Amino acid sequence: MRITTRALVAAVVAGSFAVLAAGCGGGGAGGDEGGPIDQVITINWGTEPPSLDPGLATDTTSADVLLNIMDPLVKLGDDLEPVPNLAESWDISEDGKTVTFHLRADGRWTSGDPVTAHDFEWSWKRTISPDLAADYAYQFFGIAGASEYNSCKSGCAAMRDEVGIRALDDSTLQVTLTSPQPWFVQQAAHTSFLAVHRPTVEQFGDNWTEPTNIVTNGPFELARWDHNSRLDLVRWDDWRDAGSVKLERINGRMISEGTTAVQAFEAGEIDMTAGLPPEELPRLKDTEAYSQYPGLGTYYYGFNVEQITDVKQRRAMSMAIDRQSIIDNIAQADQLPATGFTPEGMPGFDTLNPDSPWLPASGDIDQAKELMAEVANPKTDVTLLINDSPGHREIAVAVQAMWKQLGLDVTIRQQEWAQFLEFLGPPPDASVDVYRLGWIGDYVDAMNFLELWTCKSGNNNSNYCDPEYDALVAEARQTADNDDRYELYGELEDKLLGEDGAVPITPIYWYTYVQLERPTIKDSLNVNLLNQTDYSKVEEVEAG
Amino acid sequence: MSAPLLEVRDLRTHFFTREGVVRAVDGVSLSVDRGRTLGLVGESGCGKSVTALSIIGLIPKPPARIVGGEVIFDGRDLTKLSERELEDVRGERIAMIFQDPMTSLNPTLTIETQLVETIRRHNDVSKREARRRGIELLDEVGIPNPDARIRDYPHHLSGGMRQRVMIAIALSCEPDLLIADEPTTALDVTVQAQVLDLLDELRREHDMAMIVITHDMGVIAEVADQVAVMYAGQIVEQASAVELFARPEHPYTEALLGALPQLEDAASRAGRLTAIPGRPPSLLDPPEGCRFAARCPYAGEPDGCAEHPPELRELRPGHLVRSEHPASERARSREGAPA
Amino acid sequence: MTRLIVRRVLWTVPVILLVILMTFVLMRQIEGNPFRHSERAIPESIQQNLEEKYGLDDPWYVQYLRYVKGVVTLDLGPSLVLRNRDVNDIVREHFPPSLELGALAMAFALVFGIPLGLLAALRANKWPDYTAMVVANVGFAVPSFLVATLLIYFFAVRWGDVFDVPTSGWESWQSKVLPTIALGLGPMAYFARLTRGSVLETLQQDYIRTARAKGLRRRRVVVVHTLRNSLIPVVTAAGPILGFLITGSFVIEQIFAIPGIGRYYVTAVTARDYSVVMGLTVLLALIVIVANMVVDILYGILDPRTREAR
Amino acid sequence: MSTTPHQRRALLSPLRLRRERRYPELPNGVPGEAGTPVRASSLWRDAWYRYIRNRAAVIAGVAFLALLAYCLVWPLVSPYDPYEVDFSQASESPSLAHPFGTDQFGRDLFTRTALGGRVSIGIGFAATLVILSIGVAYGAIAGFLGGFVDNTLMRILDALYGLPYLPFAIIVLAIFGGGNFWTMVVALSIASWFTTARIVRGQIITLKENDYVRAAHAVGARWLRVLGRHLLPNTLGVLVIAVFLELPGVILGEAFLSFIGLGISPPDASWGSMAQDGYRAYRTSPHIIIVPSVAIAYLILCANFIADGLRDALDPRTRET
Repeated sequence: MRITTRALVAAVVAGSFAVLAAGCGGGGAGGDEGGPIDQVITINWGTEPPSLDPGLATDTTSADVLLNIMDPLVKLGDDLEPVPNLAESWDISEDGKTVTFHLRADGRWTSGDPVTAHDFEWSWKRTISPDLAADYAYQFFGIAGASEYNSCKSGCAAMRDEVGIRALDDSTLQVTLTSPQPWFVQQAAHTSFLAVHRPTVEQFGDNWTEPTNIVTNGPFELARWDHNSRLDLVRWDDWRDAGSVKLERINGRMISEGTTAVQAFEAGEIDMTAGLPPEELPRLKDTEAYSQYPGLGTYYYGFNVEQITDVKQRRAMSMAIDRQSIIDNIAQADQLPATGFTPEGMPGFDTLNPDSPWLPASGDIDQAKELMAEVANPKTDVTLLINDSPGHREIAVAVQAMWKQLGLDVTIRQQEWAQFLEFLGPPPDASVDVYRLGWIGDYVDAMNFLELWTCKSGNNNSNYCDPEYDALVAEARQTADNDDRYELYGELEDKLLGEDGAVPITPIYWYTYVQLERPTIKDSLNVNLLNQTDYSKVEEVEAG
Repeated sequence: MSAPLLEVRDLRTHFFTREGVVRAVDGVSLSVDRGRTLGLVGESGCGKSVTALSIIGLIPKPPARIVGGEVIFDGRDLTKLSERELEDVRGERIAMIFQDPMTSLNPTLTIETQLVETIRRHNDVSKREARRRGIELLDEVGIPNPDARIRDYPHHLSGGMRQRVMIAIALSCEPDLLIADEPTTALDVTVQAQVLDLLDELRREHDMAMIVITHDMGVIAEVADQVAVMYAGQIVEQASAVELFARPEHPYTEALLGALPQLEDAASRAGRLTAIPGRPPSLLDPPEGCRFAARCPYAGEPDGCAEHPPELRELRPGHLVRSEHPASERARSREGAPA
Repeated sequence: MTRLIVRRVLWTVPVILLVILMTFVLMRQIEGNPFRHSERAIPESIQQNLEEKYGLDDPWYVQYLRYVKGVVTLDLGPSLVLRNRDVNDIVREHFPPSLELGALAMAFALVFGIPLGLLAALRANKWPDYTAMVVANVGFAVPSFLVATLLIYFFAVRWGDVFDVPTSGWESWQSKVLPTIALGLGPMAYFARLTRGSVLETLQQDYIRTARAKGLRRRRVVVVHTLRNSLIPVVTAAGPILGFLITGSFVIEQIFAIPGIGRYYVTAVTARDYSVVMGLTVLLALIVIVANMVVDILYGILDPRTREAR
Repeated sequence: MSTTPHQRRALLSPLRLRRERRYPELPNGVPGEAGTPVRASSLWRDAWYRYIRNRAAVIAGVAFLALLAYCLVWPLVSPYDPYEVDFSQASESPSLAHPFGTDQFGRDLFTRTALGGRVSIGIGFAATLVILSIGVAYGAIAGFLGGFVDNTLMRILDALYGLPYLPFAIIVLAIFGGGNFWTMVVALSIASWFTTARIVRGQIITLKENDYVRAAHAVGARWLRVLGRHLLPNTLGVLVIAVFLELPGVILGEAFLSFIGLGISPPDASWGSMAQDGYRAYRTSPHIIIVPSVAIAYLILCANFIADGLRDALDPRTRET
C-alpha cells in the first residue's frame, strides 16, 4: 500500500504547509484511514539488531529496540540523571557500596506474570554466567563476585551464589558493589540491566527473541521481525502506564546505506532516519526535517607514543589540525571542536574540561611549525591507520594535508573493521603511528572516558602508561562525592591534554547526532546524549 | 517448340561491399527445358552458385542484389516476386540441394521434422500423412529401414545418406525444377556415382528438369543434356553435352576438357582446374575486355581482346561461344597460314 | 543423459569438500576477532568463554571436520555474531530474496535481451540494429551502481508520485521493479549481444539456406531453425550469470536495502562470522554447480549431438 | 569431452558484433575470403589487415590509446596538484578551469580521473595477466597431459565454472586487511581463472590433434618443443582476445569492491573508489559519481570493441574458411 496520496490529503486537511514544502509525502504507513493523525510512524532502525536478548545485545540498534519493548529499572532524564521507572525508588548505603532498588508492584510481562526483583536477579546472573558467554558481562564487573563467577572454571554454582545481586523479596533488589560507584544507578539504565522472562528463556533457549516466542514488559510489543528488513512495534495496551503512550505503532525499516535512507525519507516512505551521509548535510540542513542533538562521544586521533616519542611532535601535530575546517567541510553536522577528551554534556564538564592549549579550534599552524622545529628527531614518515567506513577517509585526507605542512609524509592505511581492530591492539601494531577512533559513552560519568588511558585498559591503543594517571583513576573510583571526583577528572584531563599534558591522543570533535524527522513528529521526539529515543514519549502531532 | 521451363536473361547479380562492387554474375543467360538437365560448369568463384541462388532468390541481401535481368520460370519473372510469393515457389516448384550434406541439414532437428515441415508447408495434409509420405520418400531415395531412420538426427547418418535425405526433402513436393549445387563434391568417390545415378533416375521418374552445378566435367558427362560453361561471372560457352564434349570451342572449355583425366581419378580431381595457368580475374574490378584474355593462350595484340569484350555468338545452331578465338576458327586460320 | 547427471552429482561431493577446504584455509588466514564488533575491548575471561562456547579453541582439523560434518548434516551451526541465530536461519531468511532478485533479473535479461539481439541480427546493419546495439553496449558498460542510483533518483524520488515505486525495500511488487532492472540491465545487454552474434552466425549456416530453399515461411525459419540453434551459446552463458546474479548482487542489495544473501555475505566476512561465511560459500558453490548442471541438461535438449556423445 | 567445444565457442563469441558474413561460395574479390589474391603475409600481418578494416575496432583502439595517453601524461603536465586539499573549491561543477569539476576536497577531477585511470587500468591489466597465466598453466597441463589428470582437473573446473569471484575477492581483501594495488590484483584473480583455463585447454586439445603438431611429433620433436614452438604460439591469438574479454569484468569487479569500501587506500584513488566518494554526494554534486562511472563505461566499451575486432582478425575459424 502506498501512502503518498492519502498522506497528501491528510496534510491538506490538517492545513499543513510544511509537508508540502518538504516536497514529499508524510505521515506513517498503515493505521486507520480516518483521522489526520494516525499515531503510526515509520522509522529506520539503520541495521538489523544483532540480538534482542538484553544479556547479549551490545550495540545501539538493539538498545534502541530493547529500551522500548522492555521496562528498565531507571531511565535517564534530560540531564542524564536517573529517573525512577520500574524502580520507584532506590537507596544507597553510607559507604556507597550497596544499592537497593524498590520495584513498583504493577510491572507485568506480556505473559501476564508480574515483574519481580527475582527476575532481575536471575537475568543479571545469567548475563554474568560463563555459559552464556556474554560480551557485556563486564558491565556487571563492578558488582561484587561478578568477574570471579564469569571466569570460573569449576565450582561455578557456589560462585554464582556469591555474586552481590539479591532479591530480598518480590519488590526489593539489593546490589553489592566492589567499590562506591556513584554512576551505578545511571548504569542500570543500560540494556544489559534489563530483566528477561525466565520461563520463556528456559523454554525456547536461543530462539526466545523471535516474535512468536518473545515475552517483554515494556510499552511496546514486538509485532514483526523480518530479519534485515523490517522490525515493527505496537503499543502494548496492558502496560502499566499504557495510557501515557501515544504512538500506536512503530514500523521499522532497516536501511543501512545513508543515501538510500535519505531517498526513502524524501519519497515519504519513512518518517525518521539517522545515519545521514555527511555529503548530504549541506542540502538537508535547510529543510525543516533536519534536526540535530548533542552526543556524548568523542572522535579522536590517537598517537602510538612508542613510535612518535617526542611529546612536542605530538603537540605540534595536534595543533596543526584545523578542527573547525574538518567540521565545516567534511563532518558537516555542527559538531563541537574538542577542547578535551571528555565531551561537553558530561556531568562535571565545566570542572573537568582542560581547555587544552594543544587543541585550537581552527588550528595554529605557525605555532605548530615552531614546536615541530624544536623536535630533535622527528618521525617524518607517519602511518595513519583508519577503518574503511565512510567518513573517516575524508577526514584522514584532510589531516594528511594539514600535517604535510609540518613536513610530515603521511601514509593513510585503510583497513576493514575487524582487521583494523587487530592492528589497534592494545598494544597497537608497531607499524601504526596514528590511528582514528571514536568513543561513545556507555554510561554517564567521565570515568567511562578517562579510564581508557590507564596502563592496563583494553582500550588504550596508544601505549600511553603513566602510573600517576592510574593512581588518580583509582582514587576517583573510590570518591563518591561528585565535586571531588570531578576535580580528579580535571587532573586526569590535564595529564592528557593540559599545558604539560602528554598528548597521547588528539581529540577532533565531540559528536552530534543528526537525523531527519517528519515535522509532524519532530517536536515530541527527543534523542538523549546516549543516542537513545524513548518512543513511549513520542507523539505524532500537527506540524507547527 | 514450347517455351523453356526456365529462362534466365542477362542476369546480373552484384555484391555491394565496402571495397566496391563485385560483379559476381554479370549478364548470364541460359534456359532449361522441361525434363532436361542443364549442366553449369566452372571453377570455384566463377559465379555459378550465385546464379543458382539468384534464380530462387536466396542470395544474401545485403550485400548482394540482382541489378538486372529476368528469371522467367513457367511464364513468371521470379525477380519481380515478393518474398512471400517466392517462398511459395521454393520447395514446391523449384527445389535445391547443396554441396555439403553435413551442414545442410539442421543438426538439432530430426529427419522427420525437417521432412514433414517441408511437406506440410506446401501440401495441406495431416502430420500423420506427411510422415507417411516422408517414409515413402526416404525409401524411394534408397534409405534402408526408413521408418526407423526418420526418427534419427542428421548426425546419425553418413554423408551419402544425408545427401539422400536432402534429395528426399527436395523431391517431397514434386518440383518441376531441381537445382543441385555440387551435389557430389563432398561425398566419397564410391558414393558420388550412386548419388548421381539416383538423381538421374529420379529426374526421369518424376519428369523434372534439373540444373546440375559442378566444376567436375565428369559429372557433366554423366548427367547433362545441355552444358553451360561459366567463367568470371559470364557464360563463355553453351551447347549440348554431346556437341560440347565432341567439339569444344572456347579455349577455356578446351582447357577444362584437356585437364579432364581419362578415368574417374579422385586423387587428381583437386588439381584439375588449376591446371590452367594463371588465376581468374577479380570480379571487384574486372578487365574491360575479354575476361579470359590474361590466361588465354591465343590472345594477342591485334585481336583487341583486351579492349573489346567478345559477345556471345552462335557458331553453330545451339552452340554459343564468347571468344575471338574459338577452336573452329583457329583451325581455319591455321589452315590459311601454316606456321 | 542420466549417467551424465549422476556423474555430475557425484563430482559435486569432492568439489564441495574442496570449496569448504579453500574457504576454511582462506578464513583461517584472516586476522580479526568475531566477538569484537566495536572498539570496546573484551576482557580476557569473556573472550575465553566465547571461544570455548564456539569451539574456536579446538585444533584446526577438529574445526574443519566439524564444518564438513555440519555441511553433511545440513546443520551449519550457530552464527558467531548474531547470537540468537543459526546459519540455517540466516540462509533460510536471506536466501529467498536473493534468489528471487536473481531470478527476476535473469528473467528480465532473457525476456528483453534475446528479442533485442534477435531484432538486431535480423535487421543487421540497419537502424534497429544500431539502436539495439547502442542500448546493449551502454547497458553492458555502465556500472550497476550508477544505474541503480539514477533509477532511484528519477523514478522513486523525482517522479515518485507518477511511478509509484519505492526507493528501497523488498516487499511489494513495486519495490522489486527497480532492483530487477538495475541488476538485470548488464546481463540483458550481454544476452542481446550474445544473441545477435549467435543469430548472425546461425543465419550463415547452410541449413538455414536449406530451410529457406524448402520454401518455409520466414517466421518458421527464424523461430524453429535459427533461434533454437542460436540459443545454445546463450544457455551456456546463462548458467554462470545466474550464479553471479544470485550471489553477486551485493551492491544492488546494499543500495536498495534488500535483505539478501549478497549483502549479508559482506557483513559476515567483515564481522569474521566464520560459520556464516563458510555456510554461505558452500551454498554459493552449490548454486553454481546446480546452475551448471541445469545448463548442461538444457544444452543436451537443445543440441541432440551432445546427448549421446557422452 | 562433454560440452567444451560449444561452451568454448560461447565464450569467444558473446561479443561478436561485426563479423563479415560467410557467403555461399564466394565470388572472387569479396573481402577476406577464398579467392582473394594470396598475400604472402604472416598470420599477424594478416590479422592486422583484418583489424584495421573494422571501423568500430579501429575507433575503439584509438580511443583506448587516447585514454592511456591521457592517464599517463596528463598528471605530469596538469596545473593542479591532485592531492592538495582546498575546501574553498570543493565540489565545483565542471567548468573551463576544471573540465570534470572538483571533488569534495577541491581537487581537480580531470587530474584525479587520470590518476584513478592509472590505478584502475593497471589493476585491470595486471589481474588479467595473472588470470591468464594461471589459466594457461592449468589449461596447458590438463590439455597436454590428458588422460586421468585432464579428466580430474576438468571435472573440478566443470563444477567451479562460473563460480562468482567476488565473494572470494572479499575474503582475500579481508585477509590483507584492505585494498592496495597488489592486494586488489590478487583478490580479483584468485577465483577468476576457471574460464580461461577451460579455453586454453580446449585450444590445446584442438591444436594437439592438428596435422602439423602430429607431424612435428612424428618426426621426433620433443613435447616441450612442440609446446613451445607450435601450441602456445597458436594459442596466443586466443589469449590476446581473452585479455580484452576479461578486462571489463575485472574493471567492474574492482569498481564493485571499491564501491563497498574495499578499495585502495586514499589519497590514491581508482575509478571505483572515486565513484564511491561520489555516490553519497550525488544529490548535490552528481558529477563526482558520473565522471568515474563514465570513465569505467568508456574503458569497457573500448575493450569490448577491441576484443571484437581482435577476434574477427585472429579467430582461427574465420581464417580456415
